Amino acid sequence: MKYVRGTTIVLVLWYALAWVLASPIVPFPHLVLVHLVRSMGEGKTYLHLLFSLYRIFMGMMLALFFAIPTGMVAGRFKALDQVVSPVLYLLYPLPKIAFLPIFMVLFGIGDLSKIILIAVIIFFPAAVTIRDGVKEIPVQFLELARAYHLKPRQILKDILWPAILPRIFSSLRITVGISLSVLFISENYAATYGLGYYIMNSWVMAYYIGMYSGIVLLSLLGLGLYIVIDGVERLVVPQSAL
Amino acid sequence: MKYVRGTTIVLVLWYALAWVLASPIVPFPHLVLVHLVRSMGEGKTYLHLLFSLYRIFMGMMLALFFAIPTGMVAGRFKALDQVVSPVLYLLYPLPKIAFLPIFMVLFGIGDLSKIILIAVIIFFPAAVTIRDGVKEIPVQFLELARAYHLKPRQILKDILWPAILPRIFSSLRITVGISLSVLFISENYAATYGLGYYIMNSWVMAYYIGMYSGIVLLSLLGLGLYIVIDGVERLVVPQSAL
Amino acid sequence: NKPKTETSANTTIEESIRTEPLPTLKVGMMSAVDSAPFYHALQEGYFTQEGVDVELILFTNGQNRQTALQTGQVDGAMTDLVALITQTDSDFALTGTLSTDGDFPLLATGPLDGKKSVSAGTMEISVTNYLLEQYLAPKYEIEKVFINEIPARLEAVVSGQLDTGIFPEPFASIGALRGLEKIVFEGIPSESLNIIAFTKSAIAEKESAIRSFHIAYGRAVADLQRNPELARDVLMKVIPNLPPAVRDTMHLPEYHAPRLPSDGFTKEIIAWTGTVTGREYILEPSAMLDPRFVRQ
Amino acid sequence: MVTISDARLDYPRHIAFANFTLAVKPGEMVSIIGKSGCGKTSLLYAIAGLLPLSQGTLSLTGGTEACSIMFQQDRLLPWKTVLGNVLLGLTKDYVGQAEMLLDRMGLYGHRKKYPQQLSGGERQRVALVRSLVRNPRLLLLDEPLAALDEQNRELLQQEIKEFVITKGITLIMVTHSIQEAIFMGSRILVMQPDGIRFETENPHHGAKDLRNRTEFFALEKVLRAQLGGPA
Amino acid sequence: MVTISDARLDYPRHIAFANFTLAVKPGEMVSIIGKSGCGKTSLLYAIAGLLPLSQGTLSLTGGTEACSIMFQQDRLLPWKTVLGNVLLGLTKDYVGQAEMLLDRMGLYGHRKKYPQQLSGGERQRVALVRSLVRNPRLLLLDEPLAALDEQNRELLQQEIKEFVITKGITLIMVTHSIQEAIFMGSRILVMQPDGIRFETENPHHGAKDLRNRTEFFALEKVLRAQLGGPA
Ligand SMILES: Nc1ncnc2c1ncn2[C@@H]1O[C@H](COP(=O)(O)OP(=O)(O)OP(=O)(O)O)[C@@H](O)[C@H]1O
Ligand SMILES: Nc1ncnc2c1ncn2[C@@H]1O[C@H](COP(=O)(O)OP(=O)(O)OP(=O)(O)O)[C@@H](O)[C@H]1O
Ligand SMILES: [Mg+2]
Ligand SMILES: [Mg+2]
Repeated sequence: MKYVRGTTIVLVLWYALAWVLASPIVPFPHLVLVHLVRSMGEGKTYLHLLFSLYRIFMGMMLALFFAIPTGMVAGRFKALDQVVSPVLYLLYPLPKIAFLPIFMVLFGIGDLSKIILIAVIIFFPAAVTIRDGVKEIPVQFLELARAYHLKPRQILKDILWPAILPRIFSSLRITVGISLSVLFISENYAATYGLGYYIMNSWVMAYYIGMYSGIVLLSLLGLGLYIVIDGVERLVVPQSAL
Repeated sequence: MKYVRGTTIVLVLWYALAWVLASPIVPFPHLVLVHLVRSMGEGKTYLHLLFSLYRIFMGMMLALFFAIPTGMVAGRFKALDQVVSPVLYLLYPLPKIAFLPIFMVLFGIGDLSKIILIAVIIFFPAAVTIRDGVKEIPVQFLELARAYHLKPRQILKDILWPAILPRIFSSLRITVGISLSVLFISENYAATYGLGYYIMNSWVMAYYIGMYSGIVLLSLLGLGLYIVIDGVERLVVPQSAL
Repeated sequence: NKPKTETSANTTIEESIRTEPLPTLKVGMMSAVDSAPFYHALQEGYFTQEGVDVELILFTNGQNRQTALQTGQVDGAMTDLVALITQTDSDFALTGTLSTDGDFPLLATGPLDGKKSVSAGTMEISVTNYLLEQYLAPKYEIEKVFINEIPARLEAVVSGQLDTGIFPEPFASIGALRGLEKIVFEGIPSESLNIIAFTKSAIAEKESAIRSFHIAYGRAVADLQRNPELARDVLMKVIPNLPPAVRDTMHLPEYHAPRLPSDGFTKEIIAWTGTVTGREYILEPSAMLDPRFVRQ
Repeated sequence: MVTISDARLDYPRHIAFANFTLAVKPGEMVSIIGKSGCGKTSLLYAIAGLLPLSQGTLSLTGGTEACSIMFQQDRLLPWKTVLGNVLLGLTKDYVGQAEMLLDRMGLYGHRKKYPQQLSGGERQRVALVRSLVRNPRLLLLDEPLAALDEQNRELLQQEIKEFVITKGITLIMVTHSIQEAIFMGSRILVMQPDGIRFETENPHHGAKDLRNRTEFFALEKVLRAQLGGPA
Repeated sequence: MVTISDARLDYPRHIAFANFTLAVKPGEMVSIIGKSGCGKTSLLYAIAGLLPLSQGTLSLTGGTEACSIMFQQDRLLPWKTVLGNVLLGLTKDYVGQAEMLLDRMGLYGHRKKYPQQLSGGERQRVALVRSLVRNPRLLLLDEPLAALDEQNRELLQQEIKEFVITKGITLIMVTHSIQEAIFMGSRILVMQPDGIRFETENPHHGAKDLRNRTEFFALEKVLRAQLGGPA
């Protein structure tokens, strides 16, 4: 229901923009929807969707696999933070696209390099969010852990992890958005499937109706991922509802 | 001191990568530093730095100016969140680069469109972080505000704002990184100054030493901004040190 | 056709007197050898002498240039036939007025002879895709890999992930500095694929300025034909970050006096573009080319 | 001042209290005692308008605006100093009264500290001052002195009593100390989850030597018996 | 069991306590009373190894591993149920004892709730169970029953006393209730920021009818006098 309302608002804004600009660079929504519905009949459309979904999912998993421990270690141990944070700060601002050649040389031009590129892009915001989250854990709980002689594994499982779980979901939400919106970078080479590829290719052809229907798909893919993430959060953070 | 250590680690990694790849795409750090030091003699280098700093600063201010109220409203008022969040979720994944045409039509190809592009890119992660932060404010404090009949302005000033201040700094850190690393998108058209322009320009000519010295500057600019942000945070979140 | 001396004399005299500024023209350029005559004309003051105040904007990214053109941020830009065709089909009223001269060698780690199948990097919706077929189709089976960003394409060839790739000059010469072999196919394509296109509104509102623009171009080409070194000099000057070694190794095209592709060639490209994009273009060359400015 | 009739308050899967009827006249001082978990805090929440009743009616002269609650947990804002916490939502005009009250509670020297730098009892006193300083017409106190030593406790009972009587404030106070309930309350309730178990006026409430009177000990015995065995 | 000599603990710009010397024998039960802010909590922190002494020495038989502290604030983890909180850091083997203790404290029915769903006194009892269930050799309790009604309080004093004596646990307990201090302590200290003001053995500690003995009231009077005027 609320998503219907949100979609309506976006459509209204879109119509307004299309009407104001009166230019083919912003086609009217109904034209795009017609095109989209027609293209849903083709198997190719689903391949674009699936390829992108696969790359994003793998990229996010890979990024979190490294970002969660990095952020936790940096947030928890001051001495290590003194080393980790400056490195994060120095590497975060690098324009990842400029490193495309390196990724290609190291990981080839196949899916692996695309996934790693996505992972590298979202690793940094995820690691910073998680580090900041760990730093905000109330000192009372950390004292409690010390007082009850929890082993590092238990501190992780019983204190740190549940305390930052909401942050991890928050950073998931941030990274989903980022990784979808940078798909075009990673699907810009040696790709024949993927929404990023489809969008850029349509753009190169100045085929704005096609480009916008790709964008709508991307947007819906994002919305779907967000609904999943919000749902999983409600499941695994039980106390949040109390 | 800790930044020296961080820089050393990055340099070591860089040397290792350069040595492993043995390719001009990763020049040795000392070559880049020599080039960099030489270019520091030219006024142009400072212009690149200043232009980028200006665009980033304005873009971030603009983004936060909208993201903070949006995130606060969405996090605080469930009814409004039902409208705001779906819109955020739908628009966040859009590849902002694909909207370059719209930005150009609306805001030209000058600094305004570059700043707005940066602002739009970082608006979404900032708004989502702040919204999630407001949602995590302990319900006790909100009850307290109700019990003591605080006016909306006071709730904002005395409860919400200080409670999410650490989150705002967290989102500042995220957005600084993002906006620096996407500078190349916005400074990729009709620019003659700016680190993003300089890096891309060197890149398209495969002029890697130049590109890397631009990247080093970008990285140092980022580090500088991070040091400022961390410092300001220590100042304005006094209780964090207790 | 006014005599040149008269025109230049008039402008210099008038400039000091009149307060009304010259009509302006913003034209997008690319870091390609095509741009030499334009920058030469600018440098020599030919544009102002012919009565137009030209601003050349150098783009590093073809897509951004195309977008600037679509949104009217520039009056015209250096583009190519394939882009012109797709744009015209998508309701972007553009008009090609002037063929420019570019050069697109292949780069390869070694000789391609003896190979049956060749993997080659190019961009999908692009003249380079067409050229690649023209160069290689007769002798090889081509396995195309689309890598839009040129430096990325270069690394794919250098690192051996691709047998070859197509690169515009002067970038091809930069790649050659990396130890790659530059392969030039003389006589292909039969006519130029690159073209200057103006927006319909620019054509309508700034016709005389555009005419002056072409005349100045013609004068610059004449200079370059007489002395090709001038082209190398101006390219070295205006394209940022060109390695000095490239100056003498880059393969310059033969610069032609203002001209346009023939209808036959244009139709061939229209048909070819259709096969790549999978769309049907019902276009007449006259719908997108305007020969008025190149007619002597 | 407060009229509650046949009130019930439910949590999901739990009834906090039911069957609760009470009318408090202006200027009255009502002490509530009852076993842990019998719904005292929930009752104060309902009166303060922080939780809606599931059933029954509740009305307040002057509305919830007129009332001020001191929570069982101190809920001091970590980003404000002691004085800042006390003045939460108030104008500068209250600084004088805030400092006076802090002084009377032995906290003047701590007024610039942050809550994290205080002991448990100090925090509780700050929260108490915060609820007093705004001169409410109805004051709700939830075990306000539980974290204090006995000497401080008796002293502060006296301070609160004086403050409340001087300002004409109506008081509803939850406590676990029977003696405190007698000393503070002009009326004393023994609460149970299913309503008021026992209710008595305290005629000697105003007496100076209350703590040493035999009526005091008699009442204590009665209340202790009414409280019954442990939950 | 615990030996503290000439200990001092400083916060930035504040001395929590100084000049503190104490030796506790195994099995002893030490009650500590003292004014709010006199450094009791800080002392327990130091013994538990959570804060370093600024001066003096402190040694514990068995190290801090052997000790378990119950904090003044409950510090229940909001993401764990009551049972989960109690079993924090323990293996499944402790479930039986945990449930038994929860039952004895009247919390068995609440064991699957989250802390946010409990009343103040219930939360405090959960925190108490959490500190007991791990059978420490040294148990540190910081006002463990402050949020409880008097009946529950006396009952739980009895429960804790039995538990501690049966298991041979050494107890150091901070309380504000003089009666509680006498009932629980085999030794009673009156603490001041600058050291121990008064110290006494409690020879009748083991007596069944302790609460009704005249010695009880005599001792109460002495301690009350020693506590002195309010801070
Ligand atoms: N972090 C801190 N920084 C500065 N001063 C502190 C800090 N923590 C406590 N204090 C001060 O140290 C003194 C002793 O505190 P402590 O918590 O030990 O008192 P306490 O005896 O437990 O009091 P209560 O009975 O009120 O709980 C108090 O006056 C308090 O203000
Ligand atoms: N959010 C909640 N959800 C479910 N049950 C709750 C919730 N809050 C409180 N309860 C239950 O309601 C009952 C009454 O709680 P309340 O806090 O009013 O008790 P109380 O009388 O103040 O107790 P105490 O003296 O221990 O503070 C308790 O048994 C408690 O477990
Ligand atoms: Mg309560
Ligand atoms: Mg204490």
